[in-house]
Amino acid sequence: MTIMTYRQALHDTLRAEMLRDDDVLLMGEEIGVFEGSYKITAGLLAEFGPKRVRDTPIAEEAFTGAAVGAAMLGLRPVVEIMTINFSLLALDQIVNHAAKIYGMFGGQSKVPLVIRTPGGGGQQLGATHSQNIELYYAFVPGMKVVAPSTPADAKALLLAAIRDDDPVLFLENLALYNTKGEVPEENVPAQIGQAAITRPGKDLTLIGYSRMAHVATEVAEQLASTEGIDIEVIDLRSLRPLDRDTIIASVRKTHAAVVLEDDWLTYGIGAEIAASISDGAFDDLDAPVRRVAMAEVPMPYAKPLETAALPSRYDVITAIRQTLAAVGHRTGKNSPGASAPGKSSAGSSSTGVPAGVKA
Amino acid sequence: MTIMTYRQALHDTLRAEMLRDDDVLLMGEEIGVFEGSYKITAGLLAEFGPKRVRDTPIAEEAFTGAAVGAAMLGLRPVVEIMTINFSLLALDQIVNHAAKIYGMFGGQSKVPLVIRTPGGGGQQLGATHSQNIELYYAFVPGMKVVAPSTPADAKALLLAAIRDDDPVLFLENLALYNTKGEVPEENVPAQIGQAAITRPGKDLTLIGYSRMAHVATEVAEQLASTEGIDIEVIDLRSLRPLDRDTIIASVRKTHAAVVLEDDWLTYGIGAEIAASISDGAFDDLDAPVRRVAMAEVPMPYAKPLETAALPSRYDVITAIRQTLAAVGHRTGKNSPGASAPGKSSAGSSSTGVPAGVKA
Amino acid sequence: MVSHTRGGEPRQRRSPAARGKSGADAPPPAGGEQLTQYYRDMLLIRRFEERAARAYTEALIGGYCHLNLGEEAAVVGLMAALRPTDYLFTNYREHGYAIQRGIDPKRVMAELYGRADGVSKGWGGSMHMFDLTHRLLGGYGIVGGQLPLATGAALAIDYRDGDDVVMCTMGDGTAAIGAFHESLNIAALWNLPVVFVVINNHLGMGTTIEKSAAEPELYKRGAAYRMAAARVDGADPAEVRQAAAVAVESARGGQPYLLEVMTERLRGHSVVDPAKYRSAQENERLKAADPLHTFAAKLAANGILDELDVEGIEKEVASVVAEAAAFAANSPSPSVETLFDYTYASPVPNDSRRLPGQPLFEPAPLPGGASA
Amino acid sequence: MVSHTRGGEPRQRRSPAARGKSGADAPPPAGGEQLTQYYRDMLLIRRFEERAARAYTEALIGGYCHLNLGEEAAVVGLMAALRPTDYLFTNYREHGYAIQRGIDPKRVMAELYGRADGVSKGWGGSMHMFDLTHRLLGGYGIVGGQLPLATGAALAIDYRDGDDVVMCTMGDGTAAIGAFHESLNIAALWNLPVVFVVINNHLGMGTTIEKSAAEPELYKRGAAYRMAAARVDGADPAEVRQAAAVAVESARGGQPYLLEVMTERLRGHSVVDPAKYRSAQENERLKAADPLHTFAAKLAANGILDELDVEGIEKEVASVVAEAAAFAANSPSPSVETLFDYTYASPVPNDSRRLPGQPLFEPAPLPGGASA
Ligand SMILES: Cc1ncc(C[n+]2csc(CCOP(=O)(O)OP(=O)(O)O)c2C)c(N)n1
Ligand SMILES: Cc1ncc(C[n+]2csc(CCOP(=O)(O)OP(=O)(O)O)c2C)c(N)n1
Ligand SMILES: [Mg+2]
Ligand SMILES: [Mg+2]
Repeated sequence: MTIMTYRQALHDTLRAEMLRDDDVLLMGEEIGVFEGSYKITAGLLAEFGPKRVRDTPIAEEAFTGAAVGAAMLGLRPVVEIMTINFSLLALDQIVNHAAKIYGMFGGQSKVPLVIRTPGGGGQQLGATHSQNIELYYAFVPGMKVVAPSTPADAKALLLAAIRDDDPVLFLENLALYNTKGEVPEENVPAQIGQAAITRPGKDLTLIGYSRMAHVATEVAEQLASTEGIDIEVIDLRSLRPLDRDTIIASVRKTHAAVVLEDDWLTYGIGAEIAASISDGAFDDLDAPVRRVAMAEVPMPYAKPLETAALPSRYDVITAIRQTLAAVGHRTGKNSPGASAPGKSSAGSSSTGVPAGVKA
Repeated sequence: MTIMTYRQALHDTLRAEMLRDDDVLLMGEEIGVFEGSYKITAGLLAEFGPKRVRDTPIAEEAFTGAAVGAAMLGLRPVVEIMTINFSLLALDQIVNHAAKIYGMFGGQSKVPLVIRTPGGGGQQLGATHSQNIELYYAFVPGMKVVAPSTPADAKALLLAAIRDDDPVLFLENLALYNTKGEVPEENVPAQIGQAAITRPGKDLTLIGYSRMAHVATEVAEQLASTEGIDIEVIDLRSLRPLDRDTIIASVRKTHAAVVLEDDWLTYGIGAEIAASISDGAFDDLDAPVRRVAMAEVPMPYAKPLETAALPSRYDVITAIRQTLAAVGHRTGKNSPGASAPGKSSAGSSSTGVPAGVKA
Repeated sequence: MVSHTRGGEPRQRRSPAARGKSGADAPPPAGGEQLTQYYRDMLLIRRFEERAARAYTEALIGGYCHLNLGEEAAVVGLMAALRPTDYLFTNYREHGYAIQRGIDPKRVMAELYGRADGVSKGWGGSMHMFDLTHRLLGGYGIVGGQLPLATGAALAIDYRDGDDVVMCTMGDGTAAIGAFHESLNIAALWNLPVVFVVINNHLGMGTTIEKSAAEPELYKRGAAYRMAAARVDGADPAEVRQAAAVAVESARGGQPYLLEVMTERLRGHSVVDPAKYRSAQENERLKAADPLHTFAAKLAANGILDELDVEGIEKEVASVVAEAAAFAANSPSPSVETLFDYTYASPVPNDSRRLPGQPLFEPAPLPGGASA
Repeated sequence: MVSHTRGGEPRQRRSPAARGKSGADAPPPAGGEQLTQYYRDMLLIRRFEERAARAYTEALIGGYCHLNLGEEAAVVGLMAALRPTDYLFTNYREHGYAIQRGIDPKRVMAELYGRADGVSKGWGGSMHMFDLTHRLLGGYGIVGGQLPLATGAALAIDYRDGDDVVMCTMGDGTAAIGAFHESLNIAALWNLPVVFVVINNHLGMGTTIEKSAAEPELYKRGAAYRMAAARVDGADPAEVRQAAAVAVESARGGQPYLLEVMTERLRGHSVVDPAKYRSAQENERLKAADPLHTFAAKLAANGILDELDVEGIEKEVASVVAEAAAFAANSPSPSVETLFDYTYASPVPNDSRRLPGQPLFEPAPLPGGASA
């Protein structure tokens, strides 16, 4: 184990895979001479040369599509799209081509492609540069989408993505690049399609991915020490496929769930998580699944507005408190740790409060 | 009232608005000389000339973006994108520009733009031409997304979209163009952002939009006559904004819901509907919200495979039966019309069946 | 006739060893036998497409169906310029290309019928034919979608110092889309072994080239990328082959190439398009210009082909097409069990294999075990 | 010096009445006063940008911040060629353009600070300045995003037979993106009154033009659309203005135009880029070529500007910039109450106005009314 940043873990893993396999090459804007907008590829042009580290023109559609074509002939390109916002320009090549080619031709051609791209927000980059649109990829059969929240997962999932024979959208996050954590020496790929319980607990299931999985762990630790609330934290890690079993098993134990996401609430990633929980754990939920997400506006530049629009730790804690209170209100128990055997209808539907009132 | 097809209603409404307002112009591929891939614009080039009915080159990004720029200067362009699959090529201009310009510049420039485009499936068009990706627009603050299922709504919502000062994605459907219905003579725009209860009922709420709202009504009528099941049907009509109040009020009455969609289930439009119901009507639901959607595969060309991948009336009926059975199983009542006052925990969480098992 | 524009010097000239004989000139003019073969190939495409059109009206073929009628000489000449190991990326109008690459017409027709023996196992249909052994790397239905892919395939060849070439065909309307610009720029910038071929039938669906291109002489756009380019008449397969051979050898030498082939689309955009937007006189002109007849006449005039030969070839071709249709009709539909087999190449846990009628989770069993 | 390529004849020539005097030649060379004004304008941009860079290090400005340092002559010359009623679409490197369009530097600086008095009320920041009265129709952060918009604005002008012109500026790296091709083709095809200007500082971020364009002489790409085009040295505002005037009048006459302006970027791509990829010698060359100094020297040599004038102008400009910074610092931040005010122009029911911490639905009140 060594302690390193998320950025370092990505850099070292790219390098290790390029050393391991000559078919791995990097393509993207400013990844060579400029060493990457966020310096993930620093030094790799010097080490591997322009054939394997390709600075591309500003042409997201064609260089991403070219990576798809190269993958069809057996190369294993790792494309960097500078931020996920720009990936909209390559979406046709990703959704209509990379994700379709294996199935559309009856399984005759694999597309071993990785697209690395950071999401984010909170950097005052304004409306077009602060979006989290991983949904656009997680929605598409044929795509695989992973979203590591720690340096260790950044390494393990990048190894898995590069060695996978399908197109993988590898979601990074601007706010995570400088975060540190332990990373194993060995190159052991993670299993794509599986979530991880990063903190076991019994009072409530807190679910996140990418930056929000990070926030989830912090908040859980804080509430455990300050208020003795015992939260189980799930890091989704893989958005497609989605590991519903791990989520449902947890909620069947805790009877309550809060979902955290950095994208917009309506139709966001959390909608599927909440819908799945409300279905699979229907008889075990003691309170509605709560979602914490961005305000649904074009992100303003001004700091106070941007801050107000982004989910904060305080928002997460509020959501947890209100959810536990709702549990207590249905189970009669008031200790935050209360876990009733199941739903009691006591004073529920009989309280004739009109639903659907916006806060 | 006159009986006409969905196609005719669109055509007549475009014509009426062009006669009413000189600022309305049409842009798109093959809408003039070719009279439109699906003939919605037949005859309009002859009547209004090439200045107001513009055949564009095959350049979705630039002609859609040009419509955005023209709208910034006060024109009211109505763009036709031949099918929603091709809109991926224009997504940057729609999501990063049309939907952002009003907010990003502090409310200084309106974008009165309509983008008409059909979704579909079931035409054996294969993996890249059979997608339903309205989600990509419904997810975005700044966009408005409407999805009429009847000729009357096609007219009323198109009137509203053209007269609205925001970018509106107007979702049509290949399978609806030839469907007929009554259409009022008067040009009365609908209210964007509101769902409609197209059939009142008390046993279960069946929710759909576009083609699936059509299917919902048919199935409801059938089950009413054959089995005396009294289903309330909601046609969403507007995907963004989403009218949660109407949905929740209905489910609080029926205590059960089934959501129909032509897109993929995981992260699809139905996920938000199911999540919202499970939250807002938490204490009133007597069974999990069931979703009926496409199989999650790249759509195959071969008819038997395509048919298997698409939701059928039979699938909808199965989902309704199983949901009503689940209601009976929780409320103890077995008549399909049973509507218990609320959740009873009787034999619910105590039935220790492991959840999360995939069918 | 062929008009030319010169490309710039390749920035990084490949060693002939690595790239094979570079910048070769056109091959020697084709002899009588070869010309007869071209005619046979053109006729096969003609009759195959006519049969496909009939099958469509009989509802044996579904979806969109675009035919090569009128473009037979272009298809035959272009394919004749490729080595078997060269790659082809094309669009949805690709039946003739598939056959010319050497794929059995039976499997092409079976794909149109959506059967298990089709080139794409029935998953692709008319627009999406693919065959790795014959190096047809796909027909694509998204206009311009094949250009970045072809560019990337050329990159892979270059990356491995191979000496194969990628040919990427497209229609004239496709020259207006962004991917055209992005792809040609990258191909020229990186000296990739790719030939971009515009099949200019001067129509999109109903939109003329004059209404879709500010510079309707499309080969001239090569200059925007210092890419060598030429325009050739697509009515004569030998001429097309000569021009294509120059383009292919240029690409093999590390100089990508833009070739514009002038053709005519004899019918509508797809089998369901009556092409009302064409005048009777325009249709007259088309009949007169039918390359199948003009080429046959040319061969007859040169004493290469007589009435009898033509009849013989007709018979041959007729039986090939009949066999193809029979084979397709008797091939089974792909089994519904295979529906979830082609979502991912690398198996992955939690992949959805749910049919529309199935629940996301098994419903909890009813008390007393009555089943829902 | 200026190099030219000719465009094709406009397909539909506009009546001079409708479009104003068309295809006019360059205006008479600028006189001493005007040249002095150009210098003053250039210096204002220089000092304004330097102040912005400082404010960024003081964390008064956030996000990305791209400066016009080194491009002052190009900015001044281009803006001098526009009528007040002409429109400008530009990219994220637009502070100087905003000032030259006549927007008070105070409001430009306030936008950089993210304050309510900013040109975009603090919602846009450095990359997204907009002002309708001065017809700055936006700085855009998505590379190439402004091209289709500008084309559409020109379409609207043409639709109404107006005689205004749209100018659309972009960087050299932007010429590689698909929207460039699609937009120029449509503009030329429809004879729209738009001038596309490439500010060629021969760098994307760190990628040179030779590595991003197969035809690095970008103005030559106009030929791919039969669009008139020219390249001009961007170090002299008068030269730039002359070339721009020709381009603008051509567009006014219904012939869109592609103008390439050769410039230098004196610092990194944005304020946080140390530009390590540049050699010391390259930096030397840049210092020597600084247009502010070369232009000042030229004016001095021609006896138009002396030491004293320069000092005077420095003082003027310094106080304008100081006032701008002071104004920005004292302007209030936009109120959080306005967060939901700019999602839609037409109010609509069920629009989400929920803050991240708020529930989707009011939680049911607790028994005994204790609140959650
Ligand atoms: C991106 C995209 N836009 C639109 C279409 C619909 N479409 C299919 S073929 C076609 C015309 C193409 O014309 P051309 O490139 O000349 O090829 P041709 O059909 O003449 O061979 C159009 C507009 C599409 N398939 N993809
Ligand atoms: C579509 C898109 N891709 C990438 C970026 C990131 N990016 C911002 S500026 C830039 C370089 C642009 O270079 P150029 O066009 O020469 O303009 P300059 O900055 O030199 O003025 C890049 C790659 C972006 N903003 N948008
Ligand atoms: Mg064509
Ligand atoms: Mg530049």
